[in-house]
Amino acid sequence: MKKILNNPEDYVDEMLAGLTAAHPEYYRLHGDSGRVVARAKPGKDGKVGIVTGGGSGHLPVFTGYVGDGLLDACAIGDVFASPSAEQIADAIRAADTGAGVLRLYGNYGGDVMNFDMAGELVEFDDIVCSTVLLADDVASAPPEEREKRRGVAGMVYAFKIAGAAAAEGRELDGVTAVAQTAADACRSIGVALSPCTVPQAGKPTFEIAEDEMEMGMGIHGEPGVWRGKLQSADQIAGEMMDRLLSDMPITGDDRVSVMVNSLGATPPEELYILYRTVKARIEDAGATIIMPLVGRYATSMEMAGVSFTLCKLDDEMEKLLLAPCDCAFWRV
Amino acid sequence: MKKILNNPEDYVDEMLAGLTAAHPEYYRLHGDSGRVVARAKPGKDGKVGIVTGGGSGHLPVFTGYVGDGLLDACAIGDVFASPSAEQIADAIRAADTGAGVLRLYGNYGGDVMNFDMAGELVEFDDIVCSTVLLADDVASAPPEEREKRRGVAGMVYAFKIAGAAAAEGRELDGVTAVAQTAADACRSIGVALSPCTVPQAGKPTFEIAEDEMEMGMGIHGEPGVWRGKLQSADQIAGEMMDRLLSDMPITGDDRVSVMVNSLGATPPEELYILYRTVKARIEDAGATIIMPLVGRYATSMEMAGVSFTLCKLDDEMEKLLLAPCDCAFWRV
Amino acid sequence: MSVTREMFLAAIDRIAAAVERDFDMLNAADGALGDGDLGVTMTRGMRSIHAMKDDLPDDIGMALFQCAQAFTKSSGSSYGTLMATGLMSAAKTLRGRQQIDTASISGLLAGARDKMQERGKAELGGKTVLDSLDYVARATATAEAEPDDMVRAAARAVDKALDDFRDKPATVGRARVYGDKSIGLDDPGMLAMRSVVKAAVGH
Amino acid sequence: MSVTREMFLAAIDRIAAAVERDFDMLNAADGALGDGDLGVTMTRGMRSIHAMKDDLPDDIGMALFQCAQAFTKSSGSSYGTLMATGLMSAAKTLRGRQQIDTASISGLLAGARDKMQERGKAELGGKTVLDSLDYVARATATAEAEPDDMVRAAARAVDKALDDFRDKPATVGRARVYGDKSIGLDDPGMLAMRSVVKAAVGH
Ligand SMILES: Nc1ncnc2c1ncn2[C@@H]1O[C@H](COP(=O)(O)OP(=O)(O)O)[C@@H](O)[C@H]1O
Ligand SMILES: Nc1ncnc2c1ncn2[C@@H]1O[C@H](COP(=O)(O)OP(=O)(O)O)[C@@H](O)[C@H]1O
Ligand SMILES: [Mg+2]
Ligand SMILES: [Mg+2]
Ligand SMILES: [Mg+2]
Ligand SMILES: [Mg+2]
Repeated sequence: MKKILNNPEDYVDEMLAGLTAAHPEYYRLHGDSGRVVARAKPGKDGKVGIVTGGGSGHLPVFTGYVGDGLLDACAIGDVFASPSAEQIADAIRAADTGAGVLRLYGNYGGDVMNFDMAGELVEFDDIVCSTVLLADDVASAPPEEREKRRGVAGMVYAFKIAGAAAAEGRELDGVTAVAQTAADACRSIGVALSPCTVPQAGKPTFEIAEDEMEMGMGIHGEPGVWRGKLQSADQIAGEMMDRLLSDMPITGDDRVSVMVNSLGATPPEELYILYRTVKARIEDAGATIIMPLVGRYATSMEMAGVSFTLCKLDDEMEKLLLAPCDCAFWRV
Repeated sequence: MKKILNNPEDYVDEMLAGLTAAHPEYYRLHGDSGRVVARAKPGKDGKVGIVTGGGSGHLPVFTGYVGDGLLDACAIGDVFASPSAEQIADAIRAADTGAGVLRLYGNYGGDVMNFDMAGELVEFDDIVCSTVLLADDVASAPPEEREKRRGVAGMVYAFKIAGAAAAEGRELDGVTAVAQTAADACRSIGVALSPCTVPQAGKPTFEIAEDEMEMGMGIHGEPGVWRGKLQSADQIAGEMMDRLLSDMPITGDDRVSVMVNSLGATPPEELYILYRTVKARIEDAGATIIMPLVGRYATSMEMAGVSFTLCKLDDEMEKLLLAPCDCAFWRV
Repeated sequence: MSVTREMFLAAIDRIAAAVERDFDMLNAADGALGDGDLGVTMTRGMRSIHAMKDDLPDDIGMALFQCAQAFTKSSGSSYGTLMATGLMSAAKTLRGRQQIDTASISGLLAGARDKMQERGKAELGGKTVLDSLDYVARATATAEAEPDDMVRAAARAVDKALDDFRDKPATVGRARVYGDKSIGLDDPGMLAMRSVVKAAVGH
Repeated sequence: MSVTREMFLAAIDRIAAAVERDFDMLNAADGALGDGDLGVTMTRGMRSIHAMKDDLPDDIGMALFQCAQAFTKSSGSSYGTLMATGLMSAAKTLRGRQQIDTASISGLLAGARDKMQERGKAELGGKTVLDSLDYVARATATAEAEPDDMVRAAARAVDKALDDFRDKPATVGRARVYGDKSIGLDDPGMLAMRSVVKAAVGH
């Protein structure tokens, strides 16, 4: 795939310059690292702060979800690389209004180290931090090693639900608890059709034949569960739902939200073709679908492929999921 | 590019099935052709109806913009092919509440014939129709042949402005007049990096080398003004702005909206990199930017590339552009 | 001499068979200068006409009107809409008749040509189906009202139209963007009209 | 015997030079099992340390603390964060000192190893930089407090760590997903630690 860019070194900084220039009502750069985005209108004093971060190249994740009823600040690194501990610490400082800050992010080794270290750095600022990790990718480790799983699109549900809880004025413990509940309620799986190119690397993240797909591949091209001939939409959706439902069965009383997410290049037309099967499978189980999300919520630049995320809701999460939120990429 | 689909013959029908299943609060299928989408909550009696239509494969265009403060109904054909006159007639019938219907669509020969014939068909239903054609692609014909230009992303501005005027309760003449003003105020240009595949054709719409781009190419792969080596983001944005501004100069008093639109595969990261130059060029002219639109507003499935659209606003259009609207793909 | 219902229905059979036979040829010709669906458009339209053949009313005007609808219903492609427009024009003139006076055929074709020209807002001489129709209308006008002469004249006319325009550039429809690249290539719509006319006259 | 400020600053020069020299090698090694940025991480960190070299405080603990910050500021990659963590641990112990007693070096390395292990939540024996540090800490512990012995011991240790783990699979970090494909490949972090240690001891 071809990319429209200038100097690859400037990809992230120029992207952030354009993002903040296009949406000054939502986003502002904070601090001097140039890699911390905070809400243009900060949450009011006493509101628990929510911070995320990770590599660039996943818009709307991470930066895009900074907004009302969502996140307060975000630190982002180079494409697919963790931000530095100092940058994360700046994001935490930007998000803190005195009520403490939840660190809500995906389970990647480098990110975990830096968020932990950032927490130690802001101890000197007397900021209390909590942590909730997303580990929703069922293809990245078996159920018995759930804590090793990577965090993918499920984080969007966690952002939304935790963000609504913080906006309601809950305290850090309460926001953290419901964020953890949401993280635990999400299961995701992805399928990749074609790679993307990390600007600084200049070459595709992986190679795959013109007639092949890879089931369970990670959003950075991490190897999946099998690679083979490209199947039909109904077959692909069927297997993805099988894998999600065997990891987290649903029954007649369940209320679930489901995300059918494009990794980037795959158009909405194809997401809707897939959604037919997703809806049928959930309703066959007798469960009720709440606010299905079909679109581009967590991407890998121009990668072709899709991910499904199931989020099993309780009454509290459902209320928070349906609560208003507002950022440049998503409004409820 | 690879596609996720079942039988190519079913691509459009399955897409519409998924779309209406995912967003029943916005969209419903009307009539028995299966290719007419109408608002789930029709406009109230006496509201002027607005109908569009064209080929599939451009989501959110056309179907996606059926909604509150936007369109009332839409007829869509196979991918990149006009809907039939009968289907358009059905859409007009669905949109009519007695106050007449504006046909607002892009300037393509097949579409024009069918919208004209549909108008004759609904004369038997005593429905009064007016027509406004989008012809905003500056690369598709010189200024002296403006009426021959193709309609592209500029139609999103026309949908929004005409939709707001109809929602205000204006009569058919008034809605038609402001829609025409909006259509005349838009200039667009596109650049293509890689093609898309029409499911039923099964092969890419055009061929282009791994290091090439084509300036001015149409959204269906219509030949552009030049093809050459892929340039830098700043060069590409600069030339696109040159071409738009030479066709429609702007000055210090002007208030313009600008759309930086991905044709599909090109990620938002790259749109924001481009937006830096777009904003600089407009502000260098001393003009003011109103509600910049950066994202995927009018696409060609998995095609890689971008289009810019300039819409020069008067007070009335600005008010209508900023008025509320609501559909599954866009909310103001 | 006149065309009876039986002759009309037989012509439908022949045209339907001809477009099935030419399905790939028409798609390929349209693929070279457009979106490659002309074979699909013609077979879809003729299949639905063929399917309702026996239920077509005796009023040949009404029958042609239903044939026109078959095209507007089955396709949004330009050629389907143009066919429908032409059929509609003949339908209006023949409303109430049970058969078609052969002497009126040239005028019916000219009328169809004119309505299709309005519909498509294109000039004659633009290398389109309009030129094929124009040639046939003129040829059948000058030919004696002798069926056999008309048959030969019509068949010659569609071929001559293709020969005369082959080396001109396309100026209309999707083919227009190909400009000079279209020189030497037959216009798909003219090819489709050749299939229709030759099958209609049983040539 | 002890490491003076001058010796410390000289070591910075040597390490900075070594990582520039090994820039491509480290990127390539990390490219094979990760995201290919390890050379970038090391040069970025060492360049900014080298740039502030002359302004480093006499308090060697404070100096090491600033070196740690140079890594946290310049990179978010795991290795930079681990380096910072290790330097921070040594910085705490040495706070207030003007020089480093060579006899304490093994303990400082062991302390760094343990803090880095907490940071990375990885086990020893996982084929990571931790194992290199572990080898060096043990080797320098048993070596007499004779500088030359320690130099040789440290240099041998980083090589031995690479040899002992080369044919084990990676279990930690990005390399983990390569599983058995990583057998036979050196862990990039262990290679980086070899560059650092050998340059530090001037071997
Ligand atoms: N505006 C027009 N006026 C007259 N004939 C036209 C016009 N547009 C197309 N045609 C004829 O129709 C043919 C193409 O038909 P078709 O394949 O159905 O078009 P499309 O698929 O592009 O809608 C052309 O070869 C030409 O003969
Ligand atoms: N959790 C961990 N614990 C210990 N060492 C680690 C850990 N993660 C990575 N490493 C070391 O860091 C090296 C990779 O560093 P680096 O390239 O900076 O990682 P990344 O770019 O993936 O963040 C590995 O070769 C390994 O030696
Ligand atoms: Mg065609
Ligand atoms: Mg067509
Ligand atoms: Mg690395
Ligand atoms: Mg890295």
